[in-house]
Amino acid sequence: MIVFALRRTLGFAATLLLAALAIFFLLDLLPGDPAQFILGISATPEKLAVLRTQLGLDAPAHERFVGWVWGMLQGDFGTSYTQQAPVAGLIWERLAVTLPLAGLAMILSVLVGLPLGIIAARWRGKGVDTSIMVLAQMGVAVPSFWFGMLLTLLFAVALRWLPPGGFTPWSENPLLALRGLVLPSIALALPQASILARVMRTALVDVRGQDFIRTARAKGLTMGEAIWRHGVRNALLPVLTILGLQLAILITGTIIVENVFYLPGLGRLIFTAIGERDLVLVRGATIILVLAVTATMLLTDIAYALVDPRLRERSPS
Amino acid sequence: MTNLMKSLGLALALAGAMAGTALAQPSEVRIGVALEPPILDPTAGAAEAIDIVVYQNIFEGLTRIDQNGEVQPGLAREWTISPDQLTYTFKLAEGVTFHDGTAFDAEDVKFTFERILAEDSVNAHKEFFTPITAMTVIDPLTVEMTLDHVVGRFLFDLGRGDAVIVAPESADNNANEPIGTGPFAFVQWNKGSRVVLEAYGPYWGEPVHLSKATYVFISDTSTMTNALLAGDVDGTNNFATEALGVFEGNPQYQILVGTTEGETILGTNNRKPPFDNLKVRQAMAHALDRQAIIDGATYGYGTPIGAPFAPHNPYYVDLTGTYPHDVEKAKALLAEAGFPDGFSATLKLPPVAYARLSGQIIASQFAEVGIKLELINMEFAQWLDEVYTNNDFDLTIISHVEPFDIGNYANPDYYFGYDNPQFQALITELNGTTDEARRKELAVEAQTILANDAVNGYLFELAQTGVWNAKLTGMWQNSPIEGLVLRDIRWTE
Amino acid sequence: MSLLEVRELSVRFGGSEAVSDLSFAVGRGERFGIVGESGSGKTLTALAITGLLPEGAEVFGSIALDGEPLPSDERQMARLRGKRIGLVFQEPMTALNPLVRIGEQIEEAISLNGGDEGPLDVSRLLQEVGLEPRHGRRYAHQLSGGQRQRVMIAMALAGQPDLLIADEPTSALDLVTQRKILDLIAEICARRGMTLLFISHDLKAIAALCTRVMVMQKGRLVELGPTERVFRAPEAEYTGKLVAASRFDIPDGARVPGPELLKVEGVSREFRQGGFLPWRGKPLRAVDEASFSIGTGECLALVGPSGCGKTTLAKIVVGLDTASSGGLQLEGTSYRGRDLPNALRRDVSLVFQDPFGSFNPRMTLGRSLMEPLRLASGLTIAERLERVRNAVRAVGLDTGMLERYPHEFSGGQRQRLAIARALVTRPKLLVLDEPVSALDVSVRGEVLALLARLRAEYGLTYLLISHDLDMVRAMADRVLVMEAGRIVEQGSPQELFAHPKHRMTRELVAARLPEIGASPAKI
Amino acid sequence: MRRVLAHPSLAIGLAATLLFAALGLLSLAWTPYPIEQIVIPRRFLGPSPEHWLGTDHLGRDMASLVMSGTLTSFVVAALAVAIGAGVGVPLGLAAAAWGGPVEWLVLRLSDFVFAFPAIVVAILITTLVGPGASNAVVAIGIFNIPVFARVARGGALSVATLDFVAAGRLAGLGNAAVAFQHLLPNIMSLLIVQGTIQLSLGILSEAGLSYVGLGTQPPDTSLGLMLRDAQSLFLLHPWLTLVPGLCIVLIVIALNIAGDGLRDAIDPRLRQSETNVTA
Repeated sequence: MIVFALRRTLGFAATLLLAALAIFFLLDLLPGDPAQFILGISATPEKLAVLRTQLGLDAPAHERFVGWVWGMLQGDFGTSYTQQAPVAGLIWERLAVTLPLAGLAMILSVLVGLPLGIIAARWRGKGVDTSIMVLAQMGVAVPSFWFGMLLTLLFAVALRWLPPGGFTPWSENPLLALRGLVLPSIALALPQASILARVMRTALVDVRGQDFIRTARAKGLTMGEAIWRHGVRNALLPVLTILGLQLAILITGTIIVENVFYLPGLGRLIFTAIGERDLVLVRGATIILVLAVTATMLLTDIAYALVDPRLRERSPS
Repeated sequence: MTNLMKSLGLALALAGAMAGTALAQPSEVRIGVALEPPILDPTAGAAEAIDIVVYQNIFEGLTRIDQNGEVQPGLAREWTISPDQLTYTFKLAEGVTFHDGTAFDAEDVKFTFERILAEDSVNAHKEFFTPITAMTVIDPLTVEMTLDHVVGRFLFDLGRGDAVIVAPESADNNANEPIGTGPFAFVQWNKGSRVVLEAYGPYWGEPVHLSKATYVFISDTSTMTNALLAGDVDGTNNFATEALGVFEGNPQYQILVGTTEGETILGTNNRKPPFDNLKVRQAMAHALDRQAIIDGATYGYGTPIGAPFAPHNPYYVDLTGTYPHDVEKAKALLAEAGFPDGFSATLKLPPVAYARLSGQIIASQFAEVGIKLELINMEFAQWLDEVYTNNDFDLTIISHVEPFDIGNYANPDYYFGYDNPQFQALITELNGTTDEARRKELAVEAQTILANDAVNGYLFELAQTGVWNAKLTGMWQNSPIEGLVLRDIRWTE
Repeated sequence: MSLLEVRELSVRFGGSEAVSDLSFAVGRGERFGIVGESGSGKTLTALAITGLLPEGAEVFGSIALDGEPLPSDERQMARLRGKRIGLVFQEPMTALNPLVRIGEQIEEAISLNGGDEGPLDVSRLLQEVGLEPRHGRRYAHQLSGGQRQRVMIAMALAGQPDLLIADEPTSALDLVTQRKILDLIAEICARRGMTLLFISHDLKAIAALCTRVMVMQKGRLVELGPTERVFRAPEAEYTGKLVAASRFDIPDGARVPGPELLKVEGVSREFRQGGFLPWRGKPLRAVDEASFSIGTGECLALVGPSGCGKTTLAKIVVGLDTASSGGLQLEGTSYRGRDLPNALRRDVSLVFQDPFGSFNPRMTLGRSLMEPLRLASGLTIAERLERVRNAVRAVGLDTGMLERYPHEFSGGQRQRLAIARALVTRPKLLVLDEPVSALDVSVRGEVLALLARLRAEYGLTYLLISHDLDMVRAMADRVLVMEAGRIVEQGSPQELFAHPKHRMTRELVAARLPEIGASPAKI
Repeated sequence: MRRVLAHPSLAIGLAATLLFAALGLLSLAWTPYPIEQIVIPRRFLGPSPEHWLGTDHLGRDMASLVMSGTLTSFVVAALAVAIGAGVGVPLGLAAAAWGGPVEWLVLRLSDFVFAFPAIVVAILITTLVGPGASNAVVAIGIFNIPVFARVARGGALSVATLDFVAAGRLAGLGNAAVAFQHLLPNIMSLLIVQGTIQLSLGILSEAGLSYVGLGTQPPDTSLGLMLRDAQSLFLLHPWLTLVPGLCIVLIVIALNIAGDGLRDAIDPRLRQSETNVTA
């Protein structure tokens, strides 16, 4: 097991390094720079020059890259050009919104998606199965921001049960903060729950045909008992892979929902920071996102190996 | 069909608003604004969003601009100007303290202006204050400034956000923890979400009515609509015109329509052919149908302008008649200029709703006279880089929101590149005189030259369409200066 | 009174009838065999008896156990199945739950069904089927095919069943393991006095194990009676055909081999076991210092249990793999495996074991057969087409097949086409990897006869890989016995079968099932 | 053709998808009104005989906008799938055929692209290539590459162990020839099914990108852009968001149903493709 974990961690580190390189040099290609943005309409060549040196924009690229990576290893992500505040602090504030949002959406999609998938598989071909599958089709097809709008209109504006958006920091009032995340996480969870339901149903239907289920029935179990004792665990393997991927998609995909519910998430931070050419902030936020996603994928792989002994020794793909 | 929908909107709003007001304490207000400021120090950044939060709320200048654009006494209670109009002596208010308790006196004023004029200063309008050659502290409550030449609008410029008085002890971290002398003190800033201010107890001036004010940052129009309807936000100073219909005729809300200093123009690159040819510019002016653009882009809110000057300004003269909408005349002029079957050009648009919408409308209007426009939408930083700094553009649409910025046309390096010595001389004379009658005469002459030269396509003055809770009063109808002054705002019930 | 009584049993899948009104009875303690080719419905009959038919199957007729009809309620049927009937299936690779340790799976069988007759525990069951308690802690993928089949038997025995149904328990195993499993089943049934229902397509296994046999064809009962009588003097013409097909006629005298064609000197092949860290674990030597040579026109057989390295050696000979040490010489040119030059690749070709995997389903047979001709660069298109047509005719098939796709042909036809593809470059050496073991008994004889004819006609040299000694005795001039990568003995088939010297050879010879029709030697 | 009709879901899905595609193509030749024609006085009209689907906030005819919008959405999604498959499939095949370091690199690359936030890439391309549908195509295309690479690799690995591949190598075929002559034809059905899924996701991503202002830019139009423009008028003119919104939902459902039907029609065993897409 250790060799397996070691191999995957090495892959993880390689992906991160690749990401750091790509982010840094790709972002450098962007035309325009933070100095211009800060001075805006009143920019004059001398003022631009002064500001650029102040912000350290004119050092050669490779030097800045090494400085950036070395700083990151010590937890210092540099200071934001436009907001003149430590990038690490800014990102941490925003992560406190994006991660719980992604987490809540994940939990919701599991609590809704998996049971629906199991029910659909249990009554395969019956009415409940087809209706769940049609719902799942709809769930995947609805654009998330449109769905978010409908949710806000119903629950926030008309029924006044939930806030239409905005976010009160956890430190100030955790309950309000949580209430603020309910609608956005539902909007995010809908497509993911639909995918989960379909994958769970397919996995369970396929497992019915496996030989070891027939052996279990031969041992004296009914079909239902055989599936419950042997089938479900095997069916969870493909579901586990999808879960890992979905969490990754959720983390990077919250930007649109953050916009609809005006949540101060990491996605929107990156979006506005790029607009302001605040590249040191964009770099920091993006590498954190990449870190979060690759860490999720690493954990999924390890979890997969824990569940499936076949992966432990054989050199994993 | 639509009135059914409107009543639905109404019903929703009614349900929303009733419950909404009960929650908010009478002395608190939550204001929705579209853009979040990058920093909170108005002396170190040009963005309008900074002044919206801090100007005359947290920070104050020597003078103060009121809602009609007039100069009023600020921290300087009164002042005397020397006969040669080169020396200003200011008597400062007594018992004024900064929010961190430190005292305010002439030294702070001297420090503020030295900081603006310093070598590494990043002040957005340093050039307005370069004429100051000497600052002398006569006593803790009197300070004297001498200029090297007469500046007609000096007192107005002292009232801008860029010239607010800061203390040496707190100046450096005003970006994130602003310390000023204003009626409201800074509480906290949750980046990406909101800024909270509260009334500053020991404020030297008249006390304000509000105990707490929160700015909530919502960039998306539909989300702002929901926030207003749900009572999550009590009002906004500038709401997107296309969605105003939701609040029209709704007793829970009031719509404040006013003017701004935003002259919206079709920026034309005068250096680049064919735009260096006057006939071509005249043809384009004739091709523009201003009223159709206003109806389409801002749903009828906004006043047509014939020259780059704000209609609410006393010096304004209506020159919209110079080149009336006339397709045939436009075609004729194009033919005379050597473009019988028109030409094609690019129209680079910054990411603001009025620009994107009017861009499309102008493209279809120009198409009628044979000018084929290719629309290129770009981000603000990219617009600044390509259009504003490198002048790599044919046409663009932008609104100049700074007060009295007709002087830009006297700067040949400005992005649209207009170089008319006669006009430049006129502007220098205008800046040099303080006599009202003479200034008005010169201003009118300046506007006429620009109108006739059709330097740019003058479209309309951006209107300010605020949507507020009906029970709120004291909000400024117009915005003659960048900012959202909270001083007079209070709940009526 | 018979333990199991089946009357007019029919099984239908949406219209088509897979089993049609089958009636037979199995007495207590009897060993009853069902024989038939694939698709004859024998497995479906077993599944019908135990109520494990796949979804969508309709069952007619009646089945009674100890006189009482099988319960219709699923739960009662499941409990009865677990307690009274033991089941062993064909495919050991997928029959066990991959995520649960073996011991736990057996424990589950015990807790479900055992418990009333004294303390039955996992280790005793494992011992009974010839495994050690430490195997209990392993997972399914850590055991060999034979070991997994033993675990299946242990599970079947957990409930002390009266009836053991074994459906093709050994067809996926190599000869030696096959014989051990059959012996184990026979010994357990005798010791426990259990009734056995043995299903297979291998007549010799049925003859060795069963007292009565039922022959099935396309879902119908063709013949039923005592095994010895049915195989010695079959009444049904179909049974006769099956009996003839499963006996190989021994050829006349061996031919004198021509000059040396292939020489293999000290070839070894090592596989690194350690995962990522190279120094972990000693390398596994799949082939260990193998040396031999083949004369032109000779048919040399490489025999040994699965995993002895014969296939790896074959891959090196044809150039699909490379030796870690040692070298080979083909017609004087030396090479070490993949570095076999293209000019020489024309002279060597390989026929695979599984006919269903040897052709690209998306290519017409014509194109597949043309592929090896890339090596014969000199030929024009017309000449190539002619070569392909000749090869197809040589294997006794009509050239019309070239435009069609592989899935339209039976296993036997595909294996003939595979041989045609191997002939198309007019090779000198033909390596045959288990050429007939995947085919139905009736078809095997034809393919072997074809191979013998081609060898005589074209003077081909064969390197035959197999674990089936009877087939080897019918085909090969000389035999090499391999064990754990090393060649342990060699000689003519007759010598080795008469008096095998090495332990491995003795085991192989002993594992051969007695010929049917001859004296009924029961094991 | 007989096989297609045998699978109802494939028939319905395919028919609906083709209908929408045809609608889009027709917009190239004819639309009830020219798309760019802005007539402010006739805006916000409800559906009427002259304007079947009413008019939008600039007075443009909604029916014409929907037709050309559907075309843009389809073209963007299709090109993005083409990029994804064009680059992803060869990578996947190479990973399966060569294995070892090549496989390792392909996997790391696909991990990396997958982890990169889509929005950052989209913005980067907007500023480099310039905004518009082309930007959306490249941004979504890049994100299809790892999906196709993994699907191709997964499928190819299961085929690579079969004997006819060894036969190919025996005949002297190199890795590349084996990959394209033997592996690729046998995973085509897997790729086609994945293609339909990515096509439907592409249409949704285009809508998302347009919503944040990075997708199609006026004067062209796409369903996503129409949705965004109408968003702020939701309460005043909900009809303006219902039309494009429903179109997107219907097209995506049609594509998904066609995808499922295709999978069952071609190769029932492929149903696992939904799970091994992430092998």
